[in-house]
Amino acid sequence: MTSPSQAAIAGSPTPDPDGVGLTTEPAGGQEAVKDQLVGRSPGQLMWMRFKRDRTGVISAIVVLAVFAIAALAPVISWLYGKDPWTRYGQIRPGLLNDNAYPIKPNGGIDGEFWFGLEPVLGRDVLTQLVYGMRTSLSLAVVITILSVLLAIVIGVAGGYMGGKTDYFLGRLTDLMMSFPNQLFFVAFTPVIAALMVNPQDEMPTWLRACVLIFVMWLLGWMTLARLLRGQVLTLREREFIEAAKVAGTPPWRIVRKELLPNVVTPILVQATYMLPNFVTAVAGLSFLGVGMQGSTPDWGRMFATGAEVYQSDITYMIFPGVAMVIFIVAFNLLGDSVRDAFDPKSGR
Amino acid sequence: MTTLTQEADVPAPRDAGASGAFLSVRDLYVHFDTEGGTVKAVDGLSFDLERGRTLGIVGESGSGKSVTNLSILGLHNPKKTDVSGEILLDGQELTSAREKTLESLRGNKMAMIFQDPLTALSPYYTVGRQIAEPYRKHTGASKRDAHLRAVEMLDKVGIPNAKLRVDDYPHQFSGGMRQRAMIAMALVCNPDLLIADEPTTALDVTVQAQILDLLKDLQQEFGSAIIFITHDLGVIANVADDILVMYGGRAVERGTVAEVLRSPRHPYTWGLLSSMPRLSGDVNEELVPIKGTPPSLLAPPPGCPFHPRCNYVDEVAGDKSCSADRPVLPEGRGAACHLTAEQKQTFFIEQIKPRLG
Amino acid sequence: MSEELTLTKPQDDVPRSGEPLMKVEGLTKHFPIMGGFPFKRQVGAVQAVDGIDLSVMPGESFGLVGESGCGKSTTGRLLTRLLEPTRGKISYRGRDISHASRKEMAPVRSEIQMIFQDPYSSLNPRQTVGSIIGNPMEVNGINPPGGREKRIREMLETVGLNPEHYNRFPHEFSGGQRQRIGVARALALKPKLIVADEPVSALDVSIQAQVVNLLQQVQRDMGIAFVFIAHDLAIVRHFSQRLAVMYLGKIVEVGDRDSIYQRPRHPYTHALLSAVPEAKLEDSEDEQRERIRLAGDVPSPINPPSGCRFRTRCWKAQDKCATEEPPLVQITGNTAGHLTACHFPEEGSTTGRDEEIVLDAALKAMES
Amino acid sequence: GGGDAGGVSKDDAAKQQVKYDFGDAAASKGPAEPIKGAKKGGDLTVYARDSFAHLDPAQMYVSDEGTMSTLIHRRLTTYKRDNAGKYTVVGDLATDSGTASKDKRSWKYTLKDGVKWEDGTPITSKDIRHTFERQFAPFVSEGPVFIQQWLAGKSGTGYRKLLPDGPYKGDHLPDKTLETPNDKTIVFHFKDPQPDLPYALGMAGYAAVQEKGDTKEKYDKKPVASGPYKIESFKSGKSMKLVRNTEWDPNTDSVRHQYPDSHNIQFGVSYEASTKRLVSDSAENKTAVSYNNQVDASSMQSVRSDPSVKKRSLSGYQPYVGKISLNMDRLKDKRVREAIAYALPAQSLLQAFGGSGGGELAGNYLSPTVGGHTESDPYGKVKNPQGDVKKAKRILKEAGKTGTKITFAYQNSPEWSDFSIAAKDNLKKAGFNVQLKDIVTDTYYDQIGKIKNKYDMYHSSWGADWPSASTVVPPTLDGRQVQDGASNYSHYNNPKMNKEMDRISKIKNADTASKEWAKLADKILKEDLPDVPLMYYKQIQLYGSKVGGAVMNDVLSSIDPTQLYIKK
Amino acid sequence: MLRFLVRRFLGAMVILLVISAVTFFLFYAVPRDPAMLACGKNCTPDALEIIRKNMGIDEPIPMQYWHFMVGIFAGRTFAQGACPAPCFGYSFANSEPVWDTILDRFPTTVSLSIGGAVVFLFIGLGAGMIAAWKRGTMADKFFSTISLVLSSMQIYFIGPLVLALFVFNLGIMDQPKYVPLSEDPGAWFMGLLIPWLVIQIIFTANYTRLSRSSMIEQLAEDHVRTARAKGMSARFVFFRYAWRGSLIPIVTIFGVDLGSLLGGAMITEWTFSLPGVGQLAVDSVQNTDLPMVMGVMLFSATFIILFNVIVDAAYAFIDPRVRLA
Ligand SMILES: Nc1ncnc2c1ncn2[C@@H]1O[C@H](COP(=O)(O)OP(=O)(O)OP(=O)(O)O)[C@@H](O)[C@H]1O
Ligand SMILES: Nc1ncnc2c1ncn2[C@@H]1O[C@H](COP(=O)(O)OP(=O)(O)OP(=O)(O)O)[C@@H](O)[C@H]1O
Ligand SMILES: [Mg+2]
Ligand SMILES: [Mg+2]
Repeated sequence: MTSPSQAAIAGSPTPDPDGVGLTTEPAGGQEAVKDQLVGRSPGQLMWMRFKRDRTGVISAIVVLAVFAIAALAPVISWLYGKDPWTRYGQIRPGLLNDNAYPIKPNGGIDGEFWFGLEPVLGRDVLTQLVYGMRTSLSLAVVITILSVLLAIVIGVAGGYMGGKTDYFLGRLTDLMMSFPNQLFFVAFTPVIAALMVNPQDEMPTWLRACVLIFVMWLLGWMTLARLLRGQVLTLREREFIEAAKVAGTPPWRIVRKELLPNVVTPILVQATYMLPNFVTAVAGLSFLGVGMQGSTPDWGRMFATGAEVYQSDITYMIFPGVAMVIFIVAFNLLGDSVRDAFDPKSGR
Repeated sequence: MTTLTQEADVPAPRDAGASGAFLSVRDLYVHFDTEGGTVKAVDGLSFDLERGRTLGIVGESGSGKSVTNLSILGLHNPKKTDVSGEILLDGQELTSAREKTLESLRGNKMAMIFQDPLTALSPYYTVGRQIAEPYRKHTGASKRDAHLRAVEMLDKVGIPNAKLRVDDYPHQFSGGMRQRAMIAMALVCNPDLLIADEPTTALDVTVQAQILDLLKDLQQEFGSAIIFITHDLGVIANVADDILVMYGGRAVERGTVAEVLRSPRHPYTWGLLSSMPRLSGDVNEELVPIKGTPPSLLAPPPGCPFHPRCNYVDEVAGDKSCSADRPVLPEGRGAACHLTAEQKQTFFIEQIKPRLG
Repeated sequence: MSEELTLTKPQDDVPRSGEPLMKVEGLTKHFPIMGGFPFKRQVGAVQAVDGIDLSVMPGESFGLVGESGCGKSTTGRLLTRLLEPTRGKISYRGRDISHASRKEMAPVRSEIQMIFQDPYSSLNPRQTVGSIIGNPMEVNGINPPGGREKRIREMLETVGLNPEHYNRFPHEFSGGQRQRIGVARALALKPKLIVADEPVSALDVSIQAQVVNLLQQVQRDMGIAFVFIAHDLAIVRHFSQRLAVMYLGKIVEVGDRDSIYQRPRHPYTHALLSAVPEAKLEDSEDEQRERIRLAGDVPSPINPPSGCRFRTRCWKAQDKCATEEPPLVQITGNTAGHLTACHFPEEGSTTGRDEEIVLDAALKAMES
Repeated sequence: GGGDAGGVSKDDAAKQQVKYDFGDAAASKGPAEPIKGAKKGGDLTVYARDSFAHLDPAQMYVSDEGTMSTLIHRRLTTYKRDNAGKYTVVGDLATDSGTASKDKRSWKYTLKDGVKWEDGTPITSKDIRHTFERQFAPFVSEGPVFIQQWLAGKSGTGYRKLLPDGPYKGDHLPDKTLETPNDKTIVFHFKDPQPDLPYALGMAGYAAVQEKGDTKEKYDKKPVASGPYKIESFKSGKSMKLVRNTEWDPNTDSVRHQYPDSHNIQFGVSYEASTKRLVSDSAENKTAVSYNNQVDASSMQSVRSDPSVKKRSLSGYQPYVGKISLNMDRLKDKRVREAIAYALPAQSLLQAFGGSGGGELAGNYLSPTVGGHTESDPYGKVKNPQGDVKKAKRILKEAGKTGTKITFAYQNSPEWSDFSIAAKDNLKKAGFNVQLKDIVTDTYYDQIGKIKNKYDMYHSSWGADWPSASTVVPPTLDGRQVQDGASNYSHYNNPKMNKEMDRISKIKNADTASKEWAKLADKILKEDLPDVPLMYYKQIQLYGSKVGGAVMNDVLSSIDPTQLYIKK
Repeated sequence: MLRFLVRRFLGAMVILLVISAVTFFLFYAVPRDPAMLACGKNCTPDALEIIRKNMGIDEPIPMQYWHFMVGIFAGRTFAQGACPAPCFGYSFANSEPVWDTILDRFPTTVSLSIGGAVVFLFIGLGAGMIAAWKRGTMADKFFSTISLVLSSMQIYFIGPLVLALFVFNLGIMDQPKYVPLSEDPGAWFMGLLIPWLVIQIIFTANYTRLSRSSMIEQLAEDHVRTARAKGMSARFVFFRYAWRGSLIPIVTIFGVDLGSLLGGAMITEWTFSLPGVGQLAVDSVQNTDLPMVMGVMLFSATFIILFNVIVDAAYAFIDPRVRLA
């Protein structure tokens, strides 16, 4: 006769006394909600809690802003009148000095080039950054989505089927986790790239992106898969799954209708932690020279360039660096807030 | 024990300290600040308890039983909890006591047994060590002596092979044994007050019976005052001398076991009794549930907290209204209800008693 | 269990035929324990249920009691075929469903339903009440006249909920109300048999009666047979006409309500009954109840005692108990259908005896 | 390029153009002229980007190996730089730079007295003979092949047939090819006149190998030293420690000194890193230097704008010419090649290499360090360093080849990556469909060196092995040299020009030959355009403030390690 | 315990086998001939043949793999000489024995990681515990904010910043470099100071966050409340009861971090040009140096697996409920 813990959660809806009419929300809204017959789903409740969290909202805005900037890169570039490809410094005299560094102080920041110029090639930093973020973020988003999908498949399959399947998938996960991932990326990104394209041809940007995505994806899903497996394992023991089985529900339908909706939460939380990790990992690869190449603007490669020129032109590194820190901080805060909104008990 | 005045519906204003009770709780309020608002978990509770007696507290989930007892021990997080009122233990005020004072009392003069022995014992240390710790702290005993004491206590609560089992970890114990270990831990310093918060709810009936008997026997030996919290009136009948019935953060009825079980005076107590099937009852008699659901402590019903579920609201005569006026629980034997003593008597005899068989 | 088991004293006028609705013979469930070295393999088994026989008549309520871990839920889940039996036969209306696949089960699926213990975990928090109740109908292709929604609303009304709450989510209901939703879900398929696994033990005392009453009403009105699993003996007594007492994967005693509660023969049943706390004062007019205090807990089902499984905690145990497993039979002096598995049965009475039986070491020490 | 802070002026280059004389016995006599203020002692820290892949002289060809090799390996001849910066070829192990027969087909060398291996045994003509014979062994694959080819009288890899297993299976070169009449004397007999032999013998690849200590493949890890230093430890990719070789006698060596107690080489220090360290001149960087790590392009700025750093820098031309080789097998239409030549932005390349500190715009194939260099600029690469996209576009259009797909392969170093971006930009504007193909640095030359490579254009740079155009024009433009791994990267093969080369190589007067080579090179550039010259490489080197004796050795194109000392 | 170790050992063998196979075969999938690369300018078919033979790549690829694996356990003989077990062969790029090279590089990586790890673990845990202890106060907010921002930094960003500041602008510190501890402890310390600092900035912040949140989680546990109910002081409860439980997630992450750091801290070593295993890995990948890549890959994986095992064993020490069987 233990009272289930849920009953003790403060703020959890309390039924009203007449035993038939029900209230949904604690204090305050009681009257208003009373005649509202469509209930609030856990998702809506979470959303309401999230909206109350100021840090969460602010960081969400920052994150969205970053995504918006990335998505609107062409528009920004058009408004600002520069593009990330033109070698302004090389073509126009007076911008770069004899050593191919910006003549103006602070990396050539001026009214025209707001964030300055890239040494040597003389490209515009602002548009580079904006387009670079676009590249890196889209890579990270795709990797996150793919990893999440694979993690769902593997985690849910392992957790739900159990037995041999689970054992096999569990070992597969262990195996993948034992791969030294950075080394793996560095070693195999070029290898896979070499396999994919005729050695004479330039590797198209999209293909390079695909290779990067593929390699990161290969080693990106395990944590979430483990987490989901655990979740599914406990969910599987929950009685509503048994109830569905008693009703003769086919397994596929159980997975779809009963399990998956209940793991949306951990997936969402985990994804908000995964995405910034992928951004930094992709950037790390670019830093080591196996990321995007050529004239494709890339956030991570700006660090590689920055690390070359920092002694003479530290300004160049500052913008991508600070943007990265802001982005990651905002994303982590967002992740925390999302987690708190889903699970108010976890608290801080 | 609570001093029982005969059928006194009108509270006799008394000085708390003067009652001479070992534990005296006066006008206790415990409020929690939460996201959703203030949870009024305990809302003006008073009771007394004397040495050697057992007070049973019953009430449904969320009625504030645990919160009351945690505030006696001073275990609430002071940042998020607002405790007011008076708690006198052997004449010592506890609500305003310093943390250091409380520390020296906890486990020493007052001890607690928790409901779920699995989570309440630390998985990381041996049972013996966990029992010995408070003993060393409060008596200054040496490590060896404390260890011996732990063995002695385990033996006393009926752990076979106590000498060996003292070095086991809680997970190596069965549920019943864990609860015994909890009891040993609580009693290791011979506390004057023992609070048992649903100590048997997680256990099987056969084990529950063992534990209840054990507690009774131990009380005889140690002479402690016991507060025994439970949902189960059957258990109360078994162990307690006095009963306090709580509802929605308030005490609604109190009296000795015999009084409350034989002639309950509050509609909630009636409901409890008549909704419980009995081993010896008539099987063809329908159970009579209490309608509705427990109240929200965020927005408790005004007036009598039980009124939305009460069948007798309309019977209240005069200008008193169940939904507006808060009924007072008299000192001693009594119930917090607007019904008159006669009404209660009549309703109980005519409507309730027959069902109880 | 054998045919001789019939209800001695039909309590109510539920129509019943001579054929049992569900019949179980030698039902066994062993959960494998994996381990070993260096490769994992089966090294043992949890003998959760070990060869039980029982039958459930149409419309009757059959109780199943026992201590925690004795295999009640496992039995329940075997009956609903959530688990596949290791051995033994389960037949439903004469059809062997012991190893039926999901597809083969399809026709009887809707007739055997289950109500669960935990009202919080038995409802999918992400589905509305409507879909929780409607899903089983959808899966089983049940299209009642007037549409599913109408049926669902009816069901909600039947279990005492507001039909308007069709679109609400479970977390918006209290425990008792959730349990009602669970009942509605089971009822929506118009089942013939409901296995209720401790349907009220997670509920508050004041709410328990609401649900018990609801179930009782449903049972009577719809003529649904119940297998009612509980460890609260008083509730079982209230609810079931017939019951079985389980101990460590075996049925030790089965019989109708009066036989078991008034004239139990198995020492374990005695111990169980004597342990139930009663909200009645001892010095009441009733005769003194006996007091038996067993020692320790139920032994591990991985390694159950030989012979009679209760012998390790039994005050009457002798050598024979260790070697010979007592069969479940009708002992002389018992009414028909009252079967007991004991070599040295007790006299049939629950009133106090001359000497209390206290096996618990600590209690003994303190009281002597 | 604008303000020229640390760059080398044309005058320096002119100085370098002076033909290196062959020194006589007096010039070859040790000890070397002491350096003013130099003292013995101290440990020198040396930064190097690349680890030495080989320590076996026979496998040495890369310039940084060559630099280090002067400390440990001695050869028959070597280059001596006097304090005025004039270079002479002198005898190293040999008493002089060699005595040739009239027809320059036979060369005779005599070993100095007192030259010893690190184990104290004397160096004999047997060792020298062994040194050359083992060059034919199959495991020797990296070093220079001039002398082997001369001895065999064959070009390409045909020389290996002369002694297929090297000396290891008992076969030896016949006396009519290589003769060792006594312990001190060695005579080379060639099929053709070889006036350049003393230069060739000065290469690291022909340094002496001890016959007794020859462990074949393993010699590459543990060679026997003959120079002033010997190897104490060598950890590939990580570090190398050179300590004094006590058996080396300064009186036998007219070039080398032995001032520091040790040279501690740290590998894996990138140009950026070594530059940053040396610029900082903190603690141990004060006594640090790098033989070959030059100031990286991105640090050019900070080095050249800081006088205190500039003071510790040396600069000079490198013998290399950076050019874009056009694959003649694939780009058969000269107009297409012309369009490319006009379109390429030489300025971008210069900037990628750090501006005027890193190089100088090139108009033709011969660098200012090579005899016969002229200022010709047929495709306006100097006059119009941004590239003439309009003209290129027009030419391409006239040829009807607008939209031609061309693959540009480049080494994925920062500099070439940067240039590739600019080049692609211009070429695209000119109407090409450009495919960029990056190739990892280490395998770059192997990849483009394949005849069957599928790239249309790729950069290549070639430096003279000695300051004669004869080591530039034939290796890179002789069509008969086209084979896998050969340096005629554009696969240019014009029989008319091949014949010209044969003619000029027979000219015995070096000055005349230089002029002829230059004329021929310009002619090829104008008429056939197999490569587009873009840049003459220059470099800046830094050294710590406590390092003395730092001079740029133009032959090694690095700081001369034998002259360094630690200031007290 | 022994059983646990043996079982884990077998598991690790299988994992390493798979990793080696994947690495090996993927590598050969690339149309790049290491012999061609090594053969150099004066290459002839004969020479190529010899090089192939020397490299051991004249056999069919599965055979090569087989010999490679056998070599690890039984040793092999190459043209360069005998190679006792564990033999990973000789580098294609410079003919050095792979195993010796790795061992030679390893002290750098060990110094870098252990030195960093010790400090970030202790400072991180300390700061996290202080924050948890003072939860909700200014100190907590301060620590939390700082650690959030710092943990969002990347080595490739602050590495150069720190260098620019301390080495080039202020000139108060030396360029990072590795001097063996045995040679000159002072130089060893000074040389690694900046890399440690940078690793620590990032990791410490992470551990602060982790230890804070797991402490807070533990403090809400029932058994912690029991301990308080026994009258144990808040400090005692905090440091004994809550702390013990909070170790589990920390040990888990620490194992992962240390395992991968020891297997080669690539970006860090790259940023500071320290010749450790990580840099060796990057180099050998660029050089198409298969034996070296194989060696480093297996070496790193071994560390990751080893630390997994250590973490699991540590669980058993921390939590008696976890038994190793
Ligand atoms: N720390 C807390 N913060 C907010 N609300 C709390 C807290 N502790 C308890 N409550 C609320 O106070 C009320 C009383 O809780 P309490 O634990 O005393 O009930 P109880 O009578 O012991 O119930 P049960 O029988 O379920 O143990 C509940 O509504 C609970 O949600
Ligand atoms: N899936 C399973 N795998 C292994 N063992 C199991 C499994 N399910 C149940 N058991 C074991 O089988 C035995 C019987 O369990 P069961 O749940 O049937 O007991 P119960 O009588 O319902 O107990 P309770 O009253 O606690 O619900 C227990 O020892 C349990 O640990
Ligand atoms: Mg409670
Ligand atoms: Mg159960």
